[in-house]
Amino acid sequence: MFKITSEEIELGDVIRAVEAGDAGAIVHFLGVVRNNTEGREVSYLEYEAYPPMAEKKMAEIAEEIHEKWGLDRVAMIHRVGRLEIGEVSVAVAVASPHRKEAFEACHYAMNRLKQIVPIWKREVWADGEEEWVKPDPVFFQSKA
Amino acid sequence: MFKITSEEIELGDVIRAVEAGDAGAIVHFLGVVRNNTEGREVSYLEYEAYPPMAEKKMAEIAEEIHEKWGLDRVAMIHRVGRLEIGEVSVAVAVASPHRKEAFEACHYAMNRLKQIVPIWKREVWADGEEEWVKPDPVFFQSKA
Amino acid sequence: MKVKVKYFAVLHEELDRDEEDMDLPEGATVRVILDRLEAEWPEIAEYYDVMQTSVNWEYATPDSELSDGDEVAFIPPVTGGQDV
Amino acid sequence: MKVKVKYFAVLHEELDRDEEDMDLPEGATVRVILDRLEAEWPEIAEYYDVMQTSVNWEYATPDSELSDGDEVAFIPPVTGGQDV
Repeated sequence: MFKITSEEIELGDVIRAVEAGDAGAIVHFLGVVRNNTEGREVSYLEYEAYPPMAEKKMAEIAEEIHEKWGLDRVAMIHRVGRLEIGEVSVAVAVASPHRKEAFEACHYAMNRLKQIVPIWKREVWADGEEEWVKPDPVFFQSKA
Repeated sequence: MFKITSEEIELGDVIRAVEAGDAGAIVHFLGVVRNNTEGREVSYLEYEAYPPMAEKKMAEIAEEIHEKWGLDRVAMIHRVGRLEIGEVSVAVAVASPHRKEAFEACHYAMNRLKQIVPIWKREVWADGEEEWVKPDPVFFQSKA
Repeated sequence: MKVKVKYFAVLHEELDRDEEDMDLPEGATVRVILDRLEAEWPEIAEYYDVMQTSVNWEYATPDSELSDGDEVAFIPPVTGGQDV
Repeated sequence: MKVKVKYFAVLHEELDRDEEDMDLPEGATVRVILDRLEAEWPEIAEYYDVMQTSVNWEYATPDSELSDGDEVAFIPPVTGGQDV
């Protein structure tokens, strides 16, 4: 399952998508809206995505995981729209017969998701200001 | 929360215990009863624990995590008794402001849990045989 | 030929639209679109170093040649890798 | 003095009890208990290399000296590190 959604993410969403009889280990990552960014109080966040490309890139990350660890059970979901403090913005689950690979692959999935999946976050601070978050250096690329 | 339980482990159990306003990342591990061990079909598992010592050792692992990563939000729960295929035997969650530390600390918690927390697993195979699982080499220690 | 162009995040905001259809000469590259946008909103040039381009949901470059019916997107920096 | 002794997993099964109170001479070590168990069930010696001992919920050794009221446990190999 590779999904952009405007609905609330439930804890079981990605878990259910990766469960299987031979999966003894499931590593599940949840990104939660924090109450601050580098000490500045956050009021809420807004996420925007390019859904078809985002879901395609999520599926590509799963292919990378298949090539690196031989694992086939990967699920990713990212929410868009307005999210309040404490709400889940992203959930990733990887199931594996053994835990080491599940931890490595889930961490890899999150890193790649931040790098190549087109999703944007706007922070709205408690003082009323707002801005799109700063770039990941990986994205620096010249037009020329 | 550090707990040995005979009740079913719910997905939210350890997550709720680590949620906090400044925790942007939660890594959640689930150990699930597999349908086979090295290819041999499993019928069900039985877990036995030494609860007071197990809970004390879990708390010590959390202290180790505090020392290594400065993280305070760690929860662990392990179920005992008869578990069917697909049921959750163990759940660990670690929350952190950033994901890297949460992945590392949760993986560490699981490795340490397998090493020092007194919990035993008996495999009952589909062919009717049963046995206590083999030792982790870390435990080899002479009486003399 | 006609292509669909999509704008996200800061571009969506500054250009005040999230997508549009654009008529382009045959053989046009992504750069032709960027030049038009720069004529409308010169500050877009400040984003060139941190902005990605996609054609039909795949990362591309300003030199990528376009075909009729393509979907082009300009992708300003994605959520920072540091947080969460 | 009196100590409580607890048995788990294969020991629980082979000794057919999960705990018992044991009277020991003052200054006795864990080894005194192991010797008594070995007299009852000689095969326990095969587990010495893979078995841990605890006193009052803390890992100990056969040489650990015991006090009245201590809780001693014999901890056969814990769930393998490989699976899950």
